[in-house]
Amino acid sequence: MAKANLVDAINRALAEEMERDERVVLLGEDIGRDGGVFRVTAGLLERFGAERVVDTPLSELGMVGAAVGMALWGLRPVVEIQFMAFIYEAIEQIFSHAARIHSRSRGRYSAPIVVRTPYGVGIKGPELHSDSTEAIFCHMPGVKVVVPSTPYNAKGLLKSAIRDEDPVVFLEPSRLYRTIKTELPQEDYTIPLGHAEVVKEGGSITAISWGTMLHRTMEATEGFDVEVIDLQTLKPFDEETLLNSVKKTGRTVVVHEATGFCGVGAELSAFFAELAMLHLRSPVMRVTAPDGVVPMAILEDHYMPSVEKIRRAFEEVMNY
Amino acid sequence: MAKANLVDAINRALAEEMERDERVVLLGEDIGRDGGVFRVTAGLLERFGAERVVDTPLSELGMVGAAVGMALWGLRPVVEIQFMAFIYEAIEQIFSHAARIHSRSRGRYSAPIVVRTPYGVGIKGPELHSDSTEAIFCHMPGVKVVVPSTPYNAKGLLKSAIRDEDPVVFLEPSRLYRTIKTELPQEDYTIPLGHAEVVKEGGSITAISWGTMLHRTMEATEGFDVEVIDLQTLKPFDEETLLNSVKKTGRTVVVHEATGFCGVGAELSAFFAELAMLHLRSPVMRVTAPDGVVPMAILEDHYMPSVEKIRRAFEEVMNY
Amino acid sequence: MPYRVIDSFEVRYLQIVDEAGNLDESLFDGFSEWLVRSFFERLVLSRTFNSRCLSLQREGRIGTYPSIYGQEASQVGSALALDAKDWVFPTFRESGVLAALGYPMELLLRYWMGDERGMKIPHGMNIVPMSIPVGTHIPHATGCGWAMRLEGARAAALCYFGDGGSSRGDFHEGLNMAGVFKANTVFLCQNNQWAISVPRTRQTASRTIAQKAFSYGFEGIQVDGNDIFAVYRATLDALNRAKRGEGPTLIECFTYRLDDHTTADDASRYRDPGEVEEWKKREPLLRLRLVMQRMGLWTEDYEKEVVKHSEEVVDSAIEKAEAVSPPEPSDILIYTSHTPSGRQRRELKEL
Amino acid sequence: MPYRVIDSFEVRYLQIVDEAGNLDESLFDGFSEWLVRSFFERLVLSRTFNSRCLSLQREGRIGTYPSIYGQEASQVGSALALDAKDWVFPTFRESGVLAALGYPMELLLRYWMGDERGMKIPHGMNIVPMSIPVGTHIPHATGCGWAMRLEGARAAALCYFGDGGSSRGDFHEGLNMAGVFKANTVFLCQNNQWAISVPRTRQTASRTIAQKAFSYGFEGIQVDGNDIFAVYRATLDALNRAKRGEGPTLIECFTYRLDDHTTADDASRYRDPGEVEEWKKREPLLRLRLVMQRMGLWTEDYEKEVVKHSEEVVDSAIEKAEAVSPPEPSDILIYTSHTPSGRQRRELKEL
Ligand SMILES: Cc1ncc(C[n+]2csc(CCOP(=O)(O)OP(=O)(O)O)c2C)c(N)n1
Ligand SMILES: Cc1ncc(C[n+]2csc(CCOP(=O)(O)OP(=O)(O)O)c2C)c(N)n1
Ligand SMILES: [Mg+2]
Ligand SMILES: [Mg+2]
Repeated sequence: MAKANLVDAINRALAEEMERDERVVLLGEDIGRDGGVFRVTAGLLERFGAERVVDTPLSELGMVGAAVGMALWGLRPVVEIQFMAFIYEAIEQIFSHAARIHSRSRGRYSAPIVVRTPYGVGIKGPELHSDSTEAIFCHMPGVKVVVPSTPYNAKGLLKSAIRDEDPVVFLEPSRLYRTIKTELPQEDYTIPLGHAEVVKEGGSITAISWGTMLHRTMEATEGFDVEVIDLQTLKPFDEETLLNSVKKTGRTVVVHEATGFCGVGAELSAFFAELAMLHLRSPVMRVTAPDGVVPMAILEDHYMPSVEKIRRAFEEVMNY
Repeated sequence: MAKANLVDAINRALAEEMERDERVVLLGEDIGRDGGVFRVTAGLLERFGAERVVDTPLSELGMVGAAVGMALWGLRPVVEIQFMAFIYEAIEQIFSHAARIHSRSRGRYSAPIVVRTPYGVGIKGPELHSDSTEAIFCHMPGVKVVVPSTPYNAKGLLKSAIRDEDPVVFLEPSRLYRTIKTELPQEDYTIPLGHAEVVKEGGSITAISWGTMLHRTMEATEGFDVEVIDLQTLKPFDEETLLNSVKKTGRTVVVHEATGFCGVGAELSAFFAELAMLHLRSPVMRVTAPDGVVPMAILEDHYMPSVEKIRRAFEEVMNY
Repeated sequence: MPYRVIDSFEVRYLQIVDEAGNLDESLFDGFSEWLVRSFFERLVLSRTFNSRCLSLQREGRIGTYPSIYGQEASQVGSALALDAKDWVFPTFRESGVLAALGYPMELLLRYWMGDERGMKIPHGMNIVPMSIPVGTHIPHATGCGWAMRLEGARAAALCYFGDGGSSRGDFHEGLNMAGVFKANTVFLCQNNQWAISVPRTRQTASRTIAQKAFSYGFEGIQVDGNDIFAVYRATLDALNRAKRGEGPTLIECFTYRLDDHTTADDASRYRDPGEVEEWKKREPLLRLRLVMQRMGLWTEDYEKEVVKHSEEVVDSAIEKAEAVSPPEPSDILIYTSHTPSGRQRRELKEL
Repeated sequence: MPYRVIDSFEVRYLQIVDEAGNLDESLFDGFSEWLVRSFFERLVLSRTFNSRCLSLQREGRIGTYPSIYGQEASQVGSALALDAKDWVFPTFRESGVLAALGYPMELLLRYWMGDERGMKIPHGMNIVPMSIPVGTHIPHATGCGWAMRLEGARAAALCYFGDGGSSRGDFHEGLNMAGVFKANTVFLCQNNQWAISVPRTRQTASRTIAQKAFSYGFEGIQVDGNDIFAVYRATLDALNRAKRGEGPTLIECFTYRLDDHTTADDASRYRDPGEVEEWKKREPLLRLRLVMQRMGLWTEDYEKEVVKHSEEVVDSAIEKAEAVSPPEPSDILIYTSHTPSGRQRRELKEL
């Protein structure tokens, strides 16, 4: 089996879904002739034509809004937002429309759209190219939020996202696009949304992470008996897998790249408090970015949680 | 001392600040001749003129964006968004600009704007007139979030918000606009941002709430020995007051109107886990709306946390 | 003048029947007796529905309600230009459109009672739940009309919004993309001169809304929105052009909101009653009646009968709507996503 | 034609010096020798800065950088029309504006190295940090120009953006509000024909960007953006009108991006090299040189000297920029709010 990077994996997921289902169309800035600023859609215009791989005007609100309209008509649009911070203009379309149309119409309509966007620090991009605000999408009822961490799971998760009847925000860790490779089966496999993956078994600490940070978390485990869980779907997350692990380990560390305050780590902490309090031998610790504006390139390494910081959290929960 | 309702209190805070500081200007839809859809700005146009009390086009993004530009020039704009869900179009202006300009310019510029908006369920309004998504603003570094619960604190908090050098999202509980009255001193008092208020002392449970839910929480306390804290400023919150209370009671219930998943209650729960674990005798319980789209009038009472639900949480933490 | 002129544009206006009932004979064709009667009957029906809603609201039997009084020609005239395959994107102020299209009135009433089931659009009707955040549905109509074009459907999307809606970014991005992709979309702005208390002149400094189409490379026209013939003709032409693949059109229906913004509003706080009186003289039923008289289609008895029938229809809808049992609290969670999450399942038990 | 014409608009175009260096004598006044030399010297300076940045990026000494090559006339010509009291709202592609305004180049370089301190604008300069999210700063310029008008300041705000930026909701809401409130704002769109790989014709179906001003009730003009004289004149006129309280103007500078979008881009993937070659013949320095020759202001030696001086200025800025010690990690938190919260104080210890 050939190895592939994250860009290839996403590209193949898109191509296979477009092949499988004529209703899948791609909208985005520079995704056509240019093949996307990260080259994620390279070759798709040539293969599927300009009617299904559409270079749009510079119009994030318009793209997501049009995608909702296309979905109402029966298409299954996948929108690429060039960088996560540029999704903000389209938030109303996601929150007030995509997320609600199924409920508002009591099931008559849905908005099965996927909004893909690279997120996170680590590519030395300009300002506003490194945001990681998954939590705000998680907070909105009706939206699903997915973050792959490897080429393998990216392909399987994206396919599920495209087939899902609900709107999905699909966040691609930009730092991982070309830095890791995994085996990538040619078959049509999917990874169900709402399913977390135990990527390393362990007995003393449950470490939960996703995307880029999952790899840092793995790095940090040396010398600790850590069970590492790749959350994959942040909303709705896989409660069972989490609870089973915590019942075993009694200690939890959540690692994410976003700032901590009201981040997804807070939800995980509250969840464990409510549903697994008696199993907890130490507080759920969060390792996150600080409560500061995401810095530019020179300081970005200081913003991202470091391996040492994760190890300190492991030590802390072990010595509690 | 005369009693006043929330509408009057906010109106007076605005008037006093406009009197005190010429730089304060108000922007909003229907805030001038109409005096605001909730009549919060009634009389201000007549008093301060159309250049300082400005009826704008239907343009939430434009209003907040223009406010940022006015603030750069040296004014102190206060923007009214008619209902909280209509702020979503302006989120990029708040997140990518107002919240960051001080950091991006390393202190040269700031955006001392206030964005006021009614939030919450309970006025039997049409769809999208009842959102309560304070958590997403709390998540963004650089933004302050304030929610008054009484006419008295509304006046003091809004004055502080207007004088603050950072952007503030000021959320007014629409259900309380005319339903409660408190004494309202004529003097120029302020309540500092970042300060929580112990509104009822107690020894067994710390109940934390804000806005509309604070009153339900108070109602629910009968028969329990509850210390009720009005959080007032959600970001940054008053850590000291919270920790002091929990050290005394060992039990915490957070009550808010927003949906629970990734809500502010999650942050409070995580905060207590991290900083007060050893004092906790029971899990921090959250009483919140469910993870569903805010319903229309007929079902809205089922969506809001009820007094019984709060009491059940009190019982639960007591019996843990 | 040192500058060279490189392009020029004209803003056009269409009126077929004026306030006095005079009609432009050259334009007055294609209106069969059947169609003209339909205009009348649907107009009366929507007006009846509307005035009943205002009463129901006063009696506390429905919630806040936005009146369409004065705008019926814009609504009914445009709605009747639609085919069954076309899609409709209304705002909250489109009772007249829905009534004209035969939307079940008991559902519409349920909606205004505060029941989402009122927007569970019956199958076979391509109507999207009314948009509450102003202007935000405009890009949906673009996407829908674009999808129609991509799939070669002989259908179009008709999007309603107000003068206020034209100020929103959604309008701009939606119309711009529709222009670029030649979406099968017709954008119909009911310029009723007011956005709550904000007059049209303060909404935008452009003289017309119609001319905003020039920014997007397609046609914009202003139509007398109280002339049901002109509205019908302009809408039909635009829908047909869209269906032929000739791209979108922006239609500005120049009309007037004769009532308060909604039942929660008091327009006397900001609006000159004299202005309202002037516009009352131009309300759409007056001139429709005159034309029908001339065509020999109108008698007092006929009108009485139409009114009576409309009242019966509306009354029976009210009865039906009020007999419906309230929705289940669990609906809040059941419809949020297609399958409930673990958390939602726990929450379902508590509802 | 059944429709009545109720208004009409013309799109105007300004060029003072054409590609061949021919100038319109009637328009060529008010350009003192001093000013023309300034045009040349700032243009060369910004071009020098730009090409040095491209090299620095290749050497890994700065991060991703957006070239201004080809757009220098639009940038320098407009910048030189500004007064000290005016405010400037640039995007990421405005090195030429900043260079022309005397923005400390070592700061600009620090910024492109990835250091926020590079956008700590020196006091006395009314420049706002460049906007990265396209178009989002447009409403800020509206607000600033509006505040100027409210306070009776004889100043204006000049807002730069690209053809891509014109598609955003911010553009629409910003310009619409500026029109309504007659803000002292000039909106300057550098239509460089491309938004990364998206050509102008796909950005919007309107023939010009200039005509979009008609939507907002003010003037829009298209200017030859490679003619520094036309750009200067149009900008100065617009700024003066704004300062006189006559409201905003939209200027479309018709120009071309001769380089890749940024150093991270490869335009050969999507753009015909022949097109670039055609536009190279129209690049702004060529015709400025011809005019100066005719005025007796240009010699080879003069140009050599200007180039040499510019290189020295830029090189010394690079030296200074590279000598600066890196920012403190604590800056991340210190500048986020005016006073750190309890949480931030704890986090400061960990940074
Ligand atoms: C985005 C948004 N902002 C504000 C409101 C509150 N609001 C409801 S209707 C209205 C005025 C709408 O004016 P217009 O678009 O002209 O439509 P009309 O009411 O005249 O039919 C406003 C401000 C809203 N519903 N949505
Ligand atoms: C809101 C937003 N969307 C996408 C991007 C990514 N991006 C950066 S520049 C650019 C094209 C901008 O085109 P234009 O406005 O014409 O300016 P130019 O680059 O040609 O100067 C894009 C899509 C961005 N920075 N901001
Ligand atoms: Mg209106
Ligand atoms: Mg461009």
